Amino acid sequence: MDQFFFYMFSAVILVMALLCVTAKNAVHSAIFLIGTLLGVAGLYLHLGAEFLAGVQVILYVGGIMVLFLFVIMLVNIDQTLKEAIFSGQWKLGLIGVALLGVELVWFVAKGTGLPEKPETHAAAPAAAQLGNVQQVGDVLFQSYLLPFEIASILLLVAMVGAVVMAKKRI
Amino acid sequence: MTEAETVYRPHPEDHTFLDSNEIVINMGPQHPSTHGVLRVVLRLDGEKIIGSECVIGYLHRGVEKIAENRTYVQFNPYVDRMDYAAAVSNSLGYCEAIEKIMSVVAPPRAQYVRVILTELNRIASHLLWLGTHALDIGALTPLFYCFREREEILKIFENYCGARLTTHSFRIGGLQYETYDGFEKQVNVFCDDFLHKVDEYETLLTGNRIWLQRTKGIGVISAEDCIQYGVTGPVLRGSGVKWDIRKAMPYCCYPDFEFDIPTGQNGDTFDRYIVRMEEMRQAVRIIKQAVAKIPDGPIMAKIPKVIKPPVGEIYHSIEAPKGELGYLVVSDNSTQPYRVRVRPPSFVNLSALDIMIRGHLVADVVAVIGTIDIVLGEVDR
Amino acid sequence: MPSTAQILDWLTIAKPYIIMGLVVAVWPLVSGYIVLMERKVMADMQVRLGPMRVGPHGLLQPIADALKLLIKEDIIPARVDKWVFWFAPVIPVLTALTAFAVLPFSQRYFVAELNVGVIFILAMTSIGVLGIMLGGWASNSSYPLLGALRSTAQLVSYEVAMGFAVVAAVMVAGSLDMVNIVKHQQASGVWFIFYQPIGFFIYLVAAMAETNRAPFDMPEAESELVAGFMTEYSGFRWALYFLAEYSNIFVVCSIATTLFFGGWLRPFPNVAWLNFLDWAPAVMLVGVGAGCLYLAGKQLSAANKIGMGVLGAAIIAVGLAFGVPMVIDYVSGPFWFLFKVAVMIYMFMWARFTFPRYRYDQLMQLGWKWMIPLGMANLLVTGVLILVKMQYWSAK
Amino acid sequence: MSLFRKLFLVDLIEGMKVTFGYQNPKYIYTEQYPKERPPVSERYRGAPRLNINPENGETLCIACDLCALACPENLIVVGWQRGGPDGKTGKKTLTNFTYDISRCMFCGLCEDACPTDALELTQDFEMANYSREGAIWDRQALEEGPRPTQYKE
Repeated sequence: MDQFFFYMFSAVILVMALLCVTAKNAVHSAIFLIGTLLGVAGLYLHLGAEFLAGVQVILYVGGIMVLFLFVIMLVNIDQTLKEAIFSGQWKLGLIGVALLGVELVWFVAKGTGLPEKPETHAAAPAAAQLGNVQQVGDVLFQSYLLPFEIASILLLVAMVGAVVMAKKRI
Repeated sequence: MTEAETVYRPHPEDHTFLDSNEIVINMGPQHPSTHGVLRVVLRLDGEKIIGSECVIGYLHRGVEKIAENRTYVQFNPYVDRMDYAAAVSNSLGYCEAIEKIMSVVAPPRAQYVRVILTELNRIASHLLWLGTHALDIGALTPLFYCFREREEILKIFENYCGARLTTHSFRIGGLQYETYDGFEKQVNVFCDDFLHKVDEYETLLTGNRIWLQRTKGIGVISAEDCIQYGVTGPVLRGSGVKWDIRKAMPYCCYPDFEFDIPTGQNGDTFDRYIVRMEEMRQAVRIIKQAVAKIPDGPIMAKIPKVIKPPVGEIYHSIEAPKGELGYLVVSDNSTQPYRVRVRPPSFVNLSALDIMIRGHLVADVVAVIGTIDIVLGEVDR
Repeated sequence: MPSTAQILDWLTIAKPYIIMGLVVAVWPLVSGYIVLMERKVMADMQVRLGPMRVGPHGLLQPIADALKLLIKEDIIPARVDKWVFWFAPVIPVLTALTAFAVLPFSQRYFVAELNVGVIFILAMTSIGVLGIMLGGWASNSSYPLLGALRSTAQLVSYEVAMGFAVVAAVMVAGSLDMVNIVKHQQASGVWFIFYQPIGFFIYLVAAMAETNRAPFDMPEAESELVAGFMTEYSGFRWALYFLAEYSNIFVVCSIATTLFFGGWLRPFPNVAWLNFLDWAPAVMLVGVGAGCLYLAGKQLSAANKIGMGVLGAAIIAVGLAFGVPMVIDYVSGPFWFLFKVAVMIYMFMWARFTFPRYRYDQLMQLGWKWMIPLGMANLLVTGVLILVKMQYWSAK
Repeated sequence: MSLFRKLFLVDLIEGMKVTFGYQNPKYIYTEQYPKERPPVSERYRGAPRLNINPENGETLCIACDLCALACPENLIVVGWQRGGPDGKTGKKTLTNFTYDISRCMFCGLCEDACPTDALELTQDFEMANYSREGAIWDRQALEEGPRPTQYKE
């Protein structure tokens, strides 16, 4: 059952991602990107990280993608449909991807097998009792407090910058 | 393709990849809040209005041309159908214009009944305006309260002359119908009830913060602009000009009554709203005085069976609920007018729409259209 | 032959699925009746009668409406984006129904007890807006596009305020689990609205905005944008949007009930001398049934008289059944939950029929300049108070 | 607006009080039209009717054509012939009378013009018809008046 869900979500993510880059219509691209993000959220759920899954959906799908669509919807679609979506080097890119794929397959086939499951699972029952949210909170506000604050300042700077760039007169 | 479309269609070369600046939308002729078949071509930046143009004529019936092919008496029912929300006022203006050209004066009793009905009609017209205006701004309920009161007025009309909307209540030279039994009582009962109802509307709207936000500072037009555009009626008074034809150029028996002319200061939607609300109260005041003083006597002046006014032309205007309603009648001493030209208040007021909505949002367009109080039957004629 | 224990075992496993199936099967009908309720409330406030023709007192109107919408011609306008146009209405219905999974109708009846239930619901409602946006965009028409743009901006700004309000309540409870939140209220003996009046106010406003209800119904403001994002939709797809809207209303009202009004608990659950309130469901239902019988006498036709009479009798019978002490325990939870939700929905309608509509930019201002700062302040004060309380208790 | 009103949403609550109060069923103003026909006033100008003398069953119309002349829409056609039924008297007699209610605006001018009270706009207001031809009433229809299908539950 676990395996089934894992492969299902993976397939969804891969197919959606592929469609996202190949779709000509920008809005369709965005829809497929949403599909990808939902697939990732599904994977989180499958891993037992409900909180992360919920936040993933709220932030990425409900927030960021909605804003994406907000902008894209105003774009003149007729024009974009006429333009080529891939630049001239797409053949080169394809060759690169093919090489990478061969390499991966080779490593999987010839390698010494997948890494052992990490031993952190021993701590899992205790964590489960605490609940996901507490875990995330503990990690975020104790172990990684400084990076967290730095990240938030970074976001603030980015936001101020965007406002300054967009507004002629504040 | 009409002119408006050619004017506001963006140039094809302006269509760049990320052209998200301008949208042209057609508001109307089938838009729910253009009060009929008005079409406004709006040029939008996001939701902000950069320009607008009214396209009218969807309800054109050639009323003025019809007048040239009807006798004076026969044309009377047609004027009801211009501003169908205020048919009685239209009829009053037309009848008085013809009486003026014939040098006939309606008897006093007829004049008093005319004033009562016209002021009732003013209330009915303002109620229709209030209901739809509130509906445009999103208040669903006042419409039904307004229509309930309007219904009472229409019942009075129905009792008096047998029709509710396009009443054909007055005739050249006076009245066709004598008042019915209990006319005064019914009018008085309505007036007493109605003042409480106006307070109720004000509770629902005037104090409401959303209403204030939606109307204050919206669709501002200065007194100078009003005069430049020829705007009349509550829109003009909302901008602070104390101009009311009932006082400025009295007609009928209006000099007999005491009433105030409410005015606003800022010329925004809220002021026009307040002016109309106060006008309803003043109308009640006039009606009460008229009912108290109504004289006995004949209701029809002595006029010939076949009306053939002497050669000449006359302009007579009255204060209709929406503004100055004028009739220019040219007579060539035949049974049919040579030319009738109507100055409809809605049409003239509508011309100021563009300067009132520029820079506002789409939501304000409906508020402003509502506050001008147009009736498309009158705009297009 | 399986033993009784086995059957019970199966039932426990099957219970969530049964509830889920029930919700999905019955919900469209229930939302139809919410529409009828809205129309009747609207009519009452507007001195009208409302639907009266189909069935006794217009009670079969939702069914007639649903049938009409189902058999209507399916119009897909030319030059729309067919696929997006086709599936856009499905998204909000899907998400709204998914959100039902974590609603605790009582301590017994819920589909899933998720430890991040609140987050889950917020996530689902935030996906729902995509349906509105995509539907508006796919219509390839100006008014729907404007409606879609408005709804996006509206959602993004009110989601934040709503989040703050919800988080404040969650902080008091110390759990994101819907069931636990109610249990916590039971333990403390007070509904959270008394702890969080400002939080509730913010939540109420944000919820109205989030579900596109007047005075915040920008995306479909019929006097401005014709029908907003739904302008080009008709028939069954249009019905789906409506289903989604009313489902969303139910969901947000359920959250409010759970977070602020003690979910399935009766008023003052811990006050013993108010135990007679346990009989309230029975009394209320009998009252409603009596009302139906009274109305039956006023119906104009015989068929309607009989129909109304039967309905009244049935409601009275159910009410009497609710009075049996053994049954009370099972039904009082769902009854109080649904009752509170109904009162909340009534509040929504009441506001809709009283207030004018905000303008789009004023809505944004209200959201960003008032609701969000207020929510943050509320959160701060709540946090400080909780800290103080924890210090006080630990010192003791 | 004072701070108190603003802070405690007094303006909004006052409005809500008004709408709440109106939920009392006694304020309901609508009529259930086909079930209950609304009364119309005595002077109501509705469907036209050609009156007949109740004593001898003859029409009151003297075929003077005044109504047709008065009508702004020219929708009345009066058919007449010289001489009575016996063809000997010199009186005008009515042969046919058509009235096109699809064009009528119910202004009442014909009624005013009629010297004998033969043509009258009555209180009937149910004049719907399935065809345009059905809206042109001949003498028989005018004398009998409209016969709408009554609403039945």
